Parts: sequence; C-alpha cells; structure tokens
Amino acid sequence: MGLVEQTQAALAELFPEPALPAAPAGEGDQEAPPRQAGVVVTDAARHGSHLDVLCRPDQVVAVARVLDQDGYFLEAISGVDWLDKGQFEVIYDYNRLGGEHCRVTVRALVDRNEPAVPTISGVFPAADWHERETFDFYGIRFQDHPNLIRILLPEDADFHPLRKDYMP
Amino acid sequence: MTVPVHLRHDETFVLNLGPQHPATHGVLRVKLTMDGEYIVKAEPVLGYIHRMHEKMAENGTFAQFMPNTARMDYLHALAFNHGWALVVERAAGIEVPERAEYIRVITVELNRIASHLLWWAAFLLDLGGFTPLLYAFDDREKIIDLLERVTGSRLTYCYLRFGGVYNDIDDEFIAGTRDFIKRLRGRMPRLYHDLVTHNIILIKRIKDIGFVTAEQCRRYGATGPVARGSGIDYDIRKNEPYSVYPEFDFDVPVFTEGDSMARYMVRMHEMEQSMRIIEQALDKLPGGPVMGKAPKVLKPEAGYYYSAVETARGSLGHRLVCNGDKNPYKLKLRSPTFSNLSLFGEVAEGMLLADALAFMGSLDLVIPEIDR
Amino acid sequence: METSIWHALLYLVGIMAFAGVNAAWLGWCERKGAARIQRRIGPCEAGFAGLLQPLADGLKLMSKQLLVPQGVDGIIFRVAPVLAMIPAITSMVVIPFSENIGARAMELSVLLLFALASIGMIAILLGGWASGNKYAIISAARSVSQNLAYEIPMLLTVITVVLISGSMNLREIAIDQQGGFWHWNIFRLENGHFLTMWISFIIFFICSVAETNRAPFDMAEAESELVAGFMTEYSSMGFGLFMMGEYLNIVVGACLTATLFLGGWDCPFGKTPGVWWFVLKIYILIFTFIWIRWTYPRTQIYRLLNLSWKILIPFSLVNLLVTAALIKVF
Amino acid sequence: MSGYLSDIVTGGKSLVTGLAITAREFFRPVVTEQYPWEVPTMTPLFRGHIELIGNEETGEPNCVVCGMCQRACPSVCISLDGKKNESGKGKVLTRYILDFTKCSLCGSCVESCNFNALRFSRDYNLASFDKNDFTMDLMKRLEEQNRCKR
Repeated sequence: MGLVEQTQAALAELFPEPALPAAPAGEGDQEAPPRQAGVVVTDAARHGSHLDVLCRPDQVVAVARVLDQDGYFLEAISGVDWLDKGQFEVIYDYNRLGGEHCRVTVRALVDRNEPAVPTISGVFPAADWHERETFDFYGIRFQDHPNLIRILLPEDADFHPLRKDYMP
Repeated sequence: MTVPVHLRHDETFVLNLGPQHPATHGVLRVKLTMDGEYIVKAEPVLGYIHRMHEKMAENGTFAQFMPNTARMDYLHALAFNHGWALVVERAAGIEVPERAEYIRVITVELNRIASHLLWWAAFLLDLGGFTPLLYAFDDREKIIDLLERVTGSRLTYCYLRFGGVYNDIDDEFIAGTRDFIKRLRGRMPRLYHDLVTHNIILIKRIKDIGFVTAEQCRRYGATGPVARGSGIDYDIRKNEPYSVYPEFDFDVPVFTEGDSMARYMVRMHEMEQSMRIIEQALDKLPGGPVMGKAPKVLKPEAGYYYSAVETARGSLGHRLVCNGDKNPYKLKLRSPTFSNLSLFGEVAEGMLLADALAFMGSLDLVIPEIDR
Repeated sequence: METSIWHALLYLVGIMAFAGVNAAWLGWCERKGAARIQRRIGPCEAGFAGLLQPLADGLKLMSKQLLVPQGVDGIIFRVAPVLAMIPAITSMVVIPFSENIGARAMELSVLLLFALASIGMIAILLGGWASGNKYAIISAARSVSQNLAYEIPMLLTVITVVLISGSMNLREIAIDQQGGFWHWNIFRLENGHFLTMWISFIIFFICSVAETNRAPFDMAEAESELVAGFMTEYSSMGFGLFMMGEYLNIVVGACLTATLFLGGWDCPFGKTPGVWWFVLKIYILIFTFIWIRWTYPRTQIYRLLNLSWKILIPFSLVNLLVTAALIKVF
Repeated sequence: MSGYLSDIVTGGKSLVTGLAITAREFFRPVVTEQYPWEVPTMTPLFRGHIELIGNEETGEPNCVVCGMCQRACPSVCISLDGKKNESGKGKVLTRYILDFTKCSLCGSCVESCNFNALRFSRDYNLASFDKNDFTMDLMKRLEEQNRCKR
C-alpha cells in the first residue's frame, strides 16, 4: 500500500516527536495513556480509515495543506462533545477521489469552554458549509471563517442542540 | 453556453428561488442576486426541512435509528439502510450471511434504478417536458411493486437489519425482476433515448451548460454522478469495495466534458450497469439463511468508525463514535448532495436563470438529505 | 355581404358562441390529448367522458375571489386579462368560415389580424408588469422579445401567400384555392409554387406555435422556472381570461393556417366545399398544437431567439425572393 | 455553413422521431389503474397499522404484557398495561393504545414480539378529519373482529 506509507511520511514531518504506535485510535481511551499528537495506521476494514492523525488545533491548517497537495478531498467535518473530559473534538475525514483508496482521519481536541479552531475553508472550500454546520450544532467557533452563521437551524436559534448538556 | 457578459453590480435585484418553487424538488431556497435574467450571485439557504436526525440517533438505540435512515434520502432509502447497517456491523463485528449480502445488493441496485428513473422524470419536468415523466413512472411503478413484495413498504424502506435482511426473497420476486429488466431494456432505446436524449431541443438545453471541472469537484468534495461527469473515475463500489460488489463485473461510466449533458449520460449508463449487476446477482444467488446471529441489544466497542456507501447521488458516509453503551455516542451523516450543492454558488455565476435550473436539475438534489 | 343590423347581431352572437365554446372545450381536448399521449385517461368523471369538466373548471374559477395584491397597479392589473381576450375574439370577424359564412370580408384582413396579434402581446406585457412580481416581470420581458422575434418570419411567409393569391383579403385567398387539394397553396403545382409554399407552411406553423406562447416556446409561462410567469398573481377569472385568451389564440392561429395554406373551406376532392371541412382542418391543426406541446421540452430564451433570427428569418427571406422570382418568370 | 445546415437537418429529424414516438404512444392502450373502481391487489407483506392477534377459540389476545414492543418502538407510539391474572400466573392485557400519528411502520414491534401477539393489519384507507381517530384502541378493535367473526 504505497499510498498510505507515502501519506504517512508526508504527515510525519509535521509531528517531530515519534507517535505512540501502541494504542490504535479509540481503544479504551480512558485507560491507555493519552496519545501524543501523531500519525497511527489503523485497520481500515474495521474502522474505515487507514490513517488516524491526532493533532493540536493550530496544526489543522498545516495538515489540510499537506493533504491538499497529495490530492485528497475533504469528505466530512464532525464535532464530538466529550462532556466528561470537558473537551470538544473536531474530526476531519479526507479521502482519495479515484485511484487507490486511502482515508485519513484528522482529530483535534479543543477545550470545551472557549472552543476555537482555525478554519480550513481557505484550503478546501467544501469545509465552508461543514464548518458552519459544526458551529451550528456545537458552537465551535472557526476563526476567520468567511461567514460563520448558522446553516441548518433558524437564524434566531440561541442553542447548540448536539451538546450533551443541551436540554430542550 | 454562458454568455460572458459584463454584470453590472449596481442594478441587481434579489430573487428568491424557493422554498416553495416547482424546480427545487423540496424546500431548498436559493437567494439569487440577478441582473436582468443573469445570475450575479447565487447562495443556497438550507434548513427548511431540518429534523436533526443526528440527535435522534444519539437518543435511540442502534436498531431504532434504522427507520430514520430511510427518511433522509427517500429516493434511495435502501442505500442509506445499507450504509447504517454496514457501519454498525463493522463496529459490533457482526457477520452477514452470503445470501443476505446478495439480496442487499439486488434490492439496493433496484432502488438505484428507481431513483435514477425519478431523477430523469423530474429533470425533464424542469426542462418543460411533461410526457417523459409518465413513461418513467410507469417503469418505476414496476420496481416499487417488486420491492413492496419483499420489504413491505414502497418508498421509505426499513428492510435491512444488523446481520442480514428482514425476510427472504421468493421466486415471484426473482421472475418479476427478470421481466422488469427485459421490459426496461426494450423501452430504453425508444422511449428514453430517441424521444429525449437525441432530441435537439434537449441537447441544446443541457449541452455546454454548467461546466464543473475535476478540480472544483475535488475542492468541494462532490462525488457520485456529478464527479463522474467531470472525468473523475470514483465509484465506491469499485474504489472502496464493500459487501459482495467485488464479485460482479460492471464498469463505471465516466464522461469528461463536465457539463449537464455528461452528468445526464452518466446516470443513463448507470441504469444499464445496475441492471447488469442485478442479473449477475440473480444468477449467482446462493442459498442459506438471510439473518446472521446478532445480539438483541448491541453494545459495540468504543472507538471511531466510518463507512462509505455509493448512493445514486454520491458517497454517503457514516462517521460513528461509540463509547461502549447501547446508544451511538455521536453519528455524523455525510450526505452526498450537501457537498454536491455547495459548488452551485460558484458554478451558477453569470448563468441564465433557465440554465441555472437545468444545472440544478443535473445535480439531482434531494433536499431532506441535505438538511438531515 | 350586406351589413344590416340583423346580420351584425347574428354574427356577434355566432362568434361569441364559437369563441366561448372553443375556449372552454379546447381545455378539455388538451387534457384528453395529453392523457392519451401519456397513456392515461384524462378527465372522465364529470359528465360523459368528462365533457362537463370545462363547465366545472369555469364555475370554480368564477366562484374564486379575484385577489388584487397590494402594491399593484390596480387599473392595468384588471385591464390586462381583458386585453388578452379582446384581440383573440375580434380577429374572428375576418376569418372566412365558408362561402357565405364569414362576418366581414375586409380588404386588408391579413393586416388586421397581425395588428390584433400584437395587442395580445401587449396584454401579456401589461399583465406581467402590473403584477409587480419579480417572476412576472422576467416573464413579461421574455414574452415581448419572443413575440417580436416571431412576428417577422410570420409576416414574411404571409407575404409569399399574398403574392401568389394577389390579394390581402382572406376570402379572396380562400376562393383562389378552391377546387381540390391540388389547388391548395401547399400543393399548388402551376409555376412550381409548391416548393416555396412548403417552406412557408412550416415556418408559419412554427411561428404560430411561438406566437401563442405554446409548448417548446412557452418562455412566458414557464412553469418550472417562473412559477406561472405573468399569470402568477392572477386568481379566479383573471387567470381564467388569460387561459381562454391563449386557447382562442390557438384557434385563430389554426384558422389562419387553414385559410392561407390548406384552402379554407375547400373539400380535398373539390366536390363538396363547406364549413365542416374548415372546422375539420382547424381541429386537426389544433391537435398538432397539443401533440407538439406534450412531446418536447422547453427551449431556452437564447435558442428561441437564435432559431428565429438566424434560421427562420433568413429562410423566409430567401423563400420570398424565390416566390417573387417564380411569379416573374412564369 | 455546413454545420448550420447539418444542425437543422439532424435537429429536424430528431423532432420528427419524437413526434412519431408520441403518436405511437397515443394509440396504445391505457396503462393507469382507475383507482376507486379498480382496486390494486395487496402484496402479502403490506404494512397497515399494527393490530393484536387473538387466539382462535377464546378470542383473547395472545399478548402477555411483556412490554417488549413498547421498548422497541423508536417513536414511543405504543402504551399498554395489564393486571395480574386471577389464577396467579402471568398477566392479562387490559389496555393497548397505539398512537398511529407517530408510527413510522418500521416493524420493530412486530419483530420484537416473540409471543405472536402483533401483526400488520391490511386496511389502508385511513383518512379522517380528527387527529384522535388515530390513537387506536387495539383491544376494542380485536373485540369487533371477534364479534363480526362469530
């Protein structure tokens, strides 16, 4: 699988310290020591994605630019609300359009009280709507997004429904 | 053929296309800033049929979300069922018997043909041709009767279960499917191609209209017939094989022009390919049970799971995060039309209103799938 | 054709009846024809085979309230539908139904018909402009450019007919074509006219389809783009009058085509000319209008104008030239 | 010039073939079903709203008030309760209300019931002016069926 190694190498420069190969993504998050930022190869048959990248929020744009050069396209941006750990998580899914298949999942953890992630709509215009939707449901502010307004909920809605502590 | 005209930005007026408009197939609203009949800026406004399926997924168990999947893209509901079943089976590690996989492929491909037929009918209706709609619905009715025999419902199917399908297909279904394929193949050249595809009025109406380049598709994440119309050979059934698709040989129609005519031809050829798949699946249909063993209450292992399925409109992704208990912790539905529509704003600039509608029709939009 | 008061009154009632019946029951024919093409039945509940359906529709339209939306130019809004109806009915005055049935045979009846046709165009423009709805304004602009573009080839083809028959009076044109179908303008064999007449007939027919905003050229009332075009703001009889106006325009178009090219009230074998032949020809032509409408998608405004300016007008000009030359030579 | 003419010729030909096809369709028999007069045949698996199954002799519902269907329903349309059986073992159904306005006919209840007490009914014309007609009391419905069966 030349492509996966090639992408892994391309991404590796962004994370100088070696990634912990031991704990594959999402395996018993609580017990395993929290993973440092890094690239880990995951079993695609089960988890759907070949590479799992955990990075700090400010590296998100750099990762996006690297993947953009390699010809990836942005499939989806999803937010996750880890209420008990007091963190939001933004998951970016990149995939190859045609040719050999390789999906890269980039995850960034952000503090729950003032969630701010730089926008990648400059690199991928597809992110424009996905980020507006994540802001709409979670309240994660994407810095210098062209027009960060609600996309699906009515304009005057003042709540973020997908937060775990949202009581209608 | 968008006439390069200098668009005066001072004398424009804002026209609301939708949310109640015959050409938007549902409640999509596009705010058009127009200069005369030319579109200066188009900005789709979404959310008129938003029901927050993702919160429903978090509140109910895994099995209770299956009926919701059919309410998102009701034209290709079985593919949405298939996507959801696939991601949960991967997460919980459930085996699906061979026969159930084949039945899934047969019913999904039949549903794809029905979806393409309805797209073709609605697209022609947008362009002003009324009669083709009736011919397409005549054929689609045959498919819906077949699927009703097996699944019990006609449009919003809830047929797939984790580990198999709701019930088995019988010989009458198989015979009915073979007759249907023979009938559609007989009608296709005359009623579909001679009456419409080769018609000069239609050709002039959708040829060289709405050019989408491969680079635009990649940057906006457009997949499915929209990408295949612009020369991108990307079909999840081939590139990221799931279920038993590797065992069938079918080819993926790709056109390089990138205009509405190319997307039109991609879908017409796809109907033919789906029929080929169904025939091969019917020939190689194995015996055996249709329902594998699956625990009554699913508690999949905590972790991040993603599954992609090829629906009639593009790649449908389920991003599932589980934390070990019986409800999904987080489910993000990556709907294909959401990304396909996002390039509308950029492509529709400088277009005529009539061309913009022909372009929107060639994108094959289903609004509840965008708004979720 | 003496013009006593009884004669005028008789024809007034006759034409109003003919127009009223046709306006209503053409709707029924259209729905039945469309249904048969689409292999369904069409209206079949109201009365025998749905024949009372137009009455039901008319009653419904009349009983609905005529809404005049706010911010609308009141007078023009109300006048426009009536203005769409008037030219269609008045142009039936000059149409020669048969030898002795024909309200008034004027010298320049062809010219009168085209003057009235442009009033119909103005009605659509006023209707669209007065209702203040953005869709209606776009549709009004479209219908003006369309009708203008298709008036010119129509006139040019009519001139070729007038050149051959020698007079602008519809009755003379019809009389000139009497005696069997080989005398009809289309098949007129002497001095090779049938060549140019075929082209004129086709161009004239296309233009009459475009003139009445029908089928492949229904840019003004494009359901899927402009909601209902200039009729968007009209309800009840306002909408009803526009629809009846459109159907009457089709009848006038069919009568004109029949008179100019198919020999008016002449029987194909030259023996029993009479008004029933004329009515038969009209209804065959009207059926082709319906047939065309339910076969083709709609063109786009550019193709429509290109078709007229780049194809129909050059062809009709050349056609006119050839006819004039043929007359000179033979 | 040649492109101009060939365009007209091919265009004209395609228009004429289009007319020929619709003409042929004009004379072919009608395909549609006239609904109120011809009723379509119902497929065996047709899903009307659910109804209780009574056992043949006594006509009592088979339901043992286990509440599995109530839990399985994604949109909480079923509400049922029962009381202790006099002879002490098991329960007897007293009330079974289905709120059909929220039901999405997914069949989870019928599937989850392993006492063969629920099935899909076969009536489809359920139009009514009043919303409360759709909160159905399936017990009463079972009694009516038994009465008209006798």
